[in-house]
Amino acid sequence: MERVDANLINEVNKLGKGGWNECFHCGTCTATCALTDEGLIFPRLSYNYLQMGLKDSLASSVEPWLCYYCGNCSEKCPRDANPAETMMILRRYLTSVYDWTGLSRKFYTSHWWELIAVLVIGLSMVLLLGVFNPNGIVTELNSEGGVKINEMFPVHWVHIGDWIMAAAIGGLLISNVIRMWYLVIYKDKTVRVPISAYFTSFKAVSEAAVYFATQKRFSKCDDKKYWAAHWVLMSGYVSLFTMIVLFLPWFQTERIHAWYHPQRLLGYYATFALFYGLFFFLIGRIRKQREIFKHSHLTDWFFVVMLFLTTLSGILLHIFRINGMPSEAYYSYIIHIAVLVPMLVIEVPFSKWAHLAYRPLAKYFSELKKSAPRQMSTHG
Amino acid sequence: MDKPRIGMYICWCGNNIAKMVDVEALAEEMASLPNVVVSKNYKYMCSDPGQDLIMKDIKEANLNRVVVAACSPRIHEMTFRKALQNAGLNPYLFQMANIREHVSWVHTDRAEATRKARALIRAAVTRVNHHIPLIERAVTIHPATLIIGGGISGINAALDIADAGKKVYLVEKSAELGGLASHVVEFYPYFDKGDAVIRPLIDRVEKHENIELFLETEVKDISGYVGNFETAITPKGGNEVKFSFGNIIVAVGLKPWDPSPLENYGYGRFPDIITSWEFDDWLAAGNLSKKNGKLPKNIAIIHCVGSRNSKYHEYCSRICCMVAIKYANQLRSALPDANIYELYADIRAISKGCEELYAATSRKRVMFIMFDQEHDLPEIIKADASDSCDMIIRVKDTRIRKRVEVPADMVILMVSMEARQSAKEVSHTVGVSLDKNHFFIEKHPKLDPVATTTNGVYIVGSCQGPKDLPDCVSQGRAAAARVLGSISRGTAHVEVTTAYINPALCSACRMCLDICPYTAISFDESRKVSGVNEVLCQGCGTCVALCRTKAINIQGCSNDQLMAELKALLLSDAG
Amino acid sequence: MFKSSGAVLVYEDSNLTPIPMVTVMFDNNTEEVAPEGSPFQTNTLVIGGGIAGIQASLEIANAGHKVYLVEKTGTIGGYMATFDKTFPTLDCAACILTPKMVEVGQNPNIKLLTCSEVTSIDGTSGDYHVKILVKARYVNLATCIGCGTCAEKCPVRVQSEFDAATTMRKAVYIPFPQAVPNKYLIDSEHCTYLQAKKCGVCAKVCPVPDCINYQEQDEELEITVGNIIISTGFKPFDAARDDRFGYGKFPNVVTSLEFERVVNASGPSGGNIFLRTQDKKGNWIFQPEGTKPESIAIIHCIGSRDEHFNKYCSKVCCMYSLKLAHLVVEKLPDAKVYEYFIDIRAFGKGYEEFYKRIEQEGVHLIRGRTAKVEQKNDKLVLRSEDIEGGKIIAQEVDMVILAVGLEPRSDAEHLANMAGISRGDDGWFKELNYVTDSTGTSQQGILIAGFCQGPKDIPDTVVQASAAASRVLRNILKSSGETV
Amino acid sequence: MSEFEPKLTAFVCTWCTYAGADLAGTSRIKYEPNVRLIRFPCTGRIDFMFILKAFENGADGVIVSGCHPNDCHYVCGNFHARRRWIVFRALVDFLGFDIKRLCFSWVSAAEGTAWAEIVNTFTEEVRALGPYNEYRDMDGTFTS
Repeated sequence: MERVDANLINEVNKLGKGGWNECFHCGTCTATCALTDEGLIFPRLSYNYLQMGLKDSLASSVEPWLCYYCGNCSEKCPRDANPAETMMILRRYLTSVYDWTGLSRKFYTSHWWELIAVLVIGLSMVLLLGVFNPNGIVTELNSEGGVKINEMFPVHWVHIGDWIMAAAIGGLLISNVIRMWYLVIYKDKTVRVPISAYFTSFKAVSEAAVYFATQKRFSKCDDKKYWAAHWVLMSGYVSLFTMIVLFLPWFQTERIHAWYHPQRLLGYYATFALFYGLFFFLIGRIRKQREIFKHSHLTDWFFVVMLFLTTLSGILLHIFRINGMPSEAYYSYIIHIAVLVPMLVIEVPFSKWAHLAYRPLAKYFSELKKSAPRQMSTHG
Repeated sequence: MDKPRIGMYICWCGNNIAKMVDVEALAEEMASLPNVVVSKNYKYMCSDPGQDLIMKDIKEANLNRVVVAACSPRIHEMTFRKALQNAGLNPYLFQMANIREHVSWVHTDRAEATRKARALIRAAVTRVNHHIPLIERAVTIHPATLIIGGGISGINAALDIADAGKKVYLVEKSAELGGLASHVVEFYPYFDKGDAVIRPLIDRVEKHENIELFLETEVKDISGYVGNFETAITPKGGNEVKFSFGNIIVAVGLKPWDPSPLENYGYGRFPDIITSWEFDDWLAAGNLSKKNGKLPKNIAIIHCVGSRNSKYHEYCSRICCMVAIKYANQLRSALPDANIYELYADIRAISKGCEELYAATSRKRVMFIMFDQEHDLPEIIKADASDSCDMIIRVKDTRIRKRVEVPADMVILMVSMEARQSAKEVSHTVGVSLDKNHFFIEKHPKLDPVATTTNGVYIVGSCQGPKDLPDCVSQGRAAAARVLGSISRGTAHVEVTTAYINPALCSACRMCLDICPYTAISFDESRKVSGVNEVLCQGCGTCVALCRTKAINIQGCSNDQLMAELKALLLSDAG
Repeated sequence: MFKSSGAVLVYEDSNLTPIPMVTVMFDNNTEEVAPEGSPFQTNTLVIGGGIAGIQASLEIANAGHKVYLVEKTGTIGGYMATFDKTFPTLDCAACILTPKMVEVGQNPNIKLLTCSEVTSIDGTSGDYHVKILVKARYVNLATCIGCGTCAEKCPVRVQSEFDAATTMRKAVYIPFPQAVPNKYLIDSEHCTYLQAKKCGVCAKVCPVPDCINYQEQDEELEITVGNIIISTGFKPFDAARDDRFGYGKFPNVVTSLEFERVVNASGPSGGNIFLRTQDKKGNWIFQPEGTKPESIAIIHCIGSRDEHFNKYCSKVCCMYSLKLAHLVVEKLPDAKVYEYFIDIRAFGKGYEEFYKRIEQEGVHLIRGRTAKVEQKNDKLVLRSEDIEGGKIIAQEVDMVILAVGLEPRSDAEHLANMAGISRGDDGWFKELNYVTDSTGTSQQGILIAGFCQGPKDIPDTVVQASAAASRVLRNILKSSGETV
Repeated sequence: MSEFEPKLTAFVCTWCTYAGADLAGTSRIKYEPNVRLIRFPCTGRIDFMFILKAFENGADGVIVSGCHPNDCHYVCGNFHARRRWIVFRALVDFLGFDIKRLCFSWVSAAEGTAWAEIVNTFTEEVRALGPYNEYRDMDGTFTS
């Protein structure tokens, strides 16, 4: 039998300021939410677990990942218990719970840890590209008058670096995902998901995929704007991510393609998408008018700012390259990498961007659980 | 008495009666009955114009009997009697026929309904012929008052009466005044200090010139009737005191229930499980440490212990929720880092300021856990050596539908309130009956909550049902208002329809003496006949039916009146 | 250790302020009820003719002292008169109230001032000078026989306040059949003659000469009294303020007070529970004939226990909701009844038993207050969480009853300023001491009773009214100085 | 008469059954119109002579009803009534009186529905029994 823990609240409190005990369980939030359905009761239930400090129940609940923070529940809450923000904070909490290294928790709870981590990784990138890089600035331009970027930073070397980074990030993320599965499915004694289910329940898989691609659930929230902005941002992010990690040789070229060349179009779209999304959320967070923007955790700012710098430096790099400005290109390249790498390494496995993986998985797991035969849980 | 001249009035009650009963036709028909002088129908007889109509006719057509066919006499008999009185006619020369509750509202066939109405009205008219004027009698009210019970309700009743300059005899069973309230350290929801609130009251009672206080004393029996009661009590270590008084206020309160029967809570088995009232004493003593001297780290407060559960007490004890929430606040400020758990069923934060306190409390790291107080009570077991706590409470939270364990070093049981054993005796002494929970029964649960069916006896405070302090105080003073009212009136009306014994017929069997619930009948040895004390008699008529020689009768409800009514009722609509 | 960190700390983070001890001492005053030398008036003013005002007046009048009972509307009785039944005994409110009202009307010690408002209060305890504005009734109280001919002929139709706007009354009207005084009055705002000098038919048809007088003017009355009892009661929460439940949008979302009239035999549909239907003009109204709802939902805590509206609990809603549920079951045995609550607060004598009884009658009690009501074709859909059942439910019903909370009257502040008494954060009048003197105020000789001091059910209101009366009688007797 | 409609009379106490009948009224519960009530202060007041008189004067059935045990407004009147009732019933039964035409019940002030049911069922029963001429023929007081 699970034991209540009055101190969990204080622990979670460190991840952000939500409402804690105010909730008197009228169920308004759950009924207000457009995303709740049979078997998925949130935010009230998660809130209840948090109040009672039921660690296991929390760890095994996917609900927080299914909330997209439209903020309606917080607006309607008769006790100003702020369930929406509480769900956000629970997402941070779960991220830190899934992460076995404990770094995630460190990043969430201490700004210094995050800052230092960024600086260390960033500087090591600078050293790697700027100091230990055998070939420095190459001044002569190529036939099209573009900068010989690949002679400064040989694409295959960078590509290898990419792969290493990808492997590191992926490894960490996957290990966390496995832990998530362990907590959500394996440890939850109330349901037994048969192995076969994982493969047979294509519906679950496909839905998860669809959700990943479209965040369809988010679009169910009353205000579609957020979904749109979020989707645009995320599409730009993903396409760029795939290009630089998987298809770098095709992306980092010295040839200056015609403007309508897919490489450039894609690049431009992604950049625009990032900027659009960024400014949408940036302005929102500064204005703090809507519920969704009212409470910004430092990590949110970190992420936004770093993504902005990355994008900016990327654009500059592009401009310098095609206008044949070698040294400018050289430095912007270094800065670009020095911001990009720490952002990915920290955000993807340990922080904000982990939800890229957790959200669809949460949906997937919940589907699995639903399909699985229910164990009668008198002493669950 | 001169020949009856009957005025007969049928009420439409708007459409309530008129739509189901042909009032005009009946009015016309009744006009032809013997002795009926006036026969009218009107939209609202109970309205001022309706009553004026009657009064006018009494004067102009010099009526000496009146019948009104309208709603239930239980609603408007008084109204019309007053009207008769205002017109200078004896109010008992009046009879009502109930053609609304008993006819128009319960029947669907207009012809049938009209037929039944005719029968009832004829019966009333026939009966009223036999009515005789009855004299409203009043008794003088002795200005002193007896108050049984020196709790918060009794004290406040006593003070209001005494401050008004009237004598009060305050009898308290225990050794000190204040009752349960004096055990409370602070009152919810504003945390007034208990002493600061109760002490001054007690001091004033003790010093008050108009209050005669008897501690550790019980009232054994009371003789007399409204306005003129009498008792003899023997105060502790003193000799018998006799005194008389005009009104009685019962304020014996309730007592906390002993939760031992609830074995799942292990009260008595575990050292640090205490009842709410014990906890207040701990607070007063300023020491919250466990039996082993250590301060508790985890404190659980369990609501509805013995309340709202058909096995123990079906009713809600009303105060426990807020007291428990108050405790949580006191504990939080006393032990800033203790873990506090409230195991509740519903939070009943009903009184003024309570919901606000509940909200404020929930922001103080107090964990609320909801259980089913009827079907699935928490269970307290001993913790293992490995646990960091002494006890484990196993409870199913109804909001998450999961069983959880709650660690506890100290458990406070919010025990229900129940009637004292003495309630039964007191109820007999003052002649007020108790309900199934042994709460005193009020005259009317809504509009007369402090009076009883026995004239001059009032019940206040929690002895008529669990209450919080403000309500107890208000009730005490509400009764005071009645008492002061009757004292300043100086007299009180007594039952008019009472039994009387025809000495010529009395066979001196004396069976009526034992049967009378009010000991109103006494036997006159010298004349060898029984007689009725008209003040004590409530007119139930049990003796009338019993008397084999038909010596006893009731004025205003005599055999001939009833017989006339019966005959007319059955013969009126022959065929 | 306990004393040191004392429970006083509690106040710091809870925004509840303790009552200064001085009031406690003051409450136990042995000082004179009136300042030295000043004359002590034995007359009493009671403001508000609801059940509290009625009870207080009767207590004092029956003790043989003069009472002025000032009532804003055309009749005494207040909200209780509009209720169908009273919980938990289910006796009909009018049946137990009207005799008391009649008693007030007949009591020679009570000067009843309807259509009247207090305009100023000055003076001190024992000698208050009060100005009262007695509004013109345009119908002579003394001569009106209440025949109703005027109302029959009056062409103007106005929503009836007594029936919570579920029926129409005329511009010349009687609030309700058993009104006290049982006399008609003209609603000057709607009377075409008083507004535009047109019509005047009521005066023509009235059988009593010069009973109806359009020239009648408001009068100002000045009285001196020793004590004042304020029992102005409450006003229901305006359900439209909480837009989630579609009140005012969907015709068959009704407030509890409207429903009280619907189930009442003298209500718009003769006590039959029908859905609102459209009349010829297309207005949604309750009509004598209509379709019976097959399912009815009752939503608790509308405007109560909510940071956006009233933080406090209105105390009576749970019980009256259970009562309404019972009435529905009684009148429509086949209908399904759902109640959506947060906590069931059955606190009083016999209330818990009543709650159990309703449960056994088959009413579906669901823990989890509804979040929104929507209309899908002609059904109402409630979305709510069934907390104990652990599921989200979208319940289709024909009719929704909103158990609206009760709030201080809008003129409470004005009155408080006049009387020089204070109000709490929740807007109710502030009592002298929560525990020992819930009827006293910071002004000696000005007392509060009933709902205007804080939410209360009928018995508690009656008791508090009597308690206030006892203070008045105490003061009077004390001043008269005769003792035993 | 074509269709026989029984004449019933009910002796009820004013505190419980009369109030219960009132409640039946205020709650608009419909029942058979055959019964006419006579109000007594208490069932203890009911002299069973009245019952015989009722039949003598043309009643086809009689209901006696009062407060439930322990609810008597006059403490114990209904207990005396019950005791008398048992004796009376046995006696008239012995005398060949058709006791199916007698109905004794407890109806409290809160039992409007119960009252309606009692009236309906009893009316039905007596309707089935037909007019009680046997009794009336015993003495000549009744003529019709």
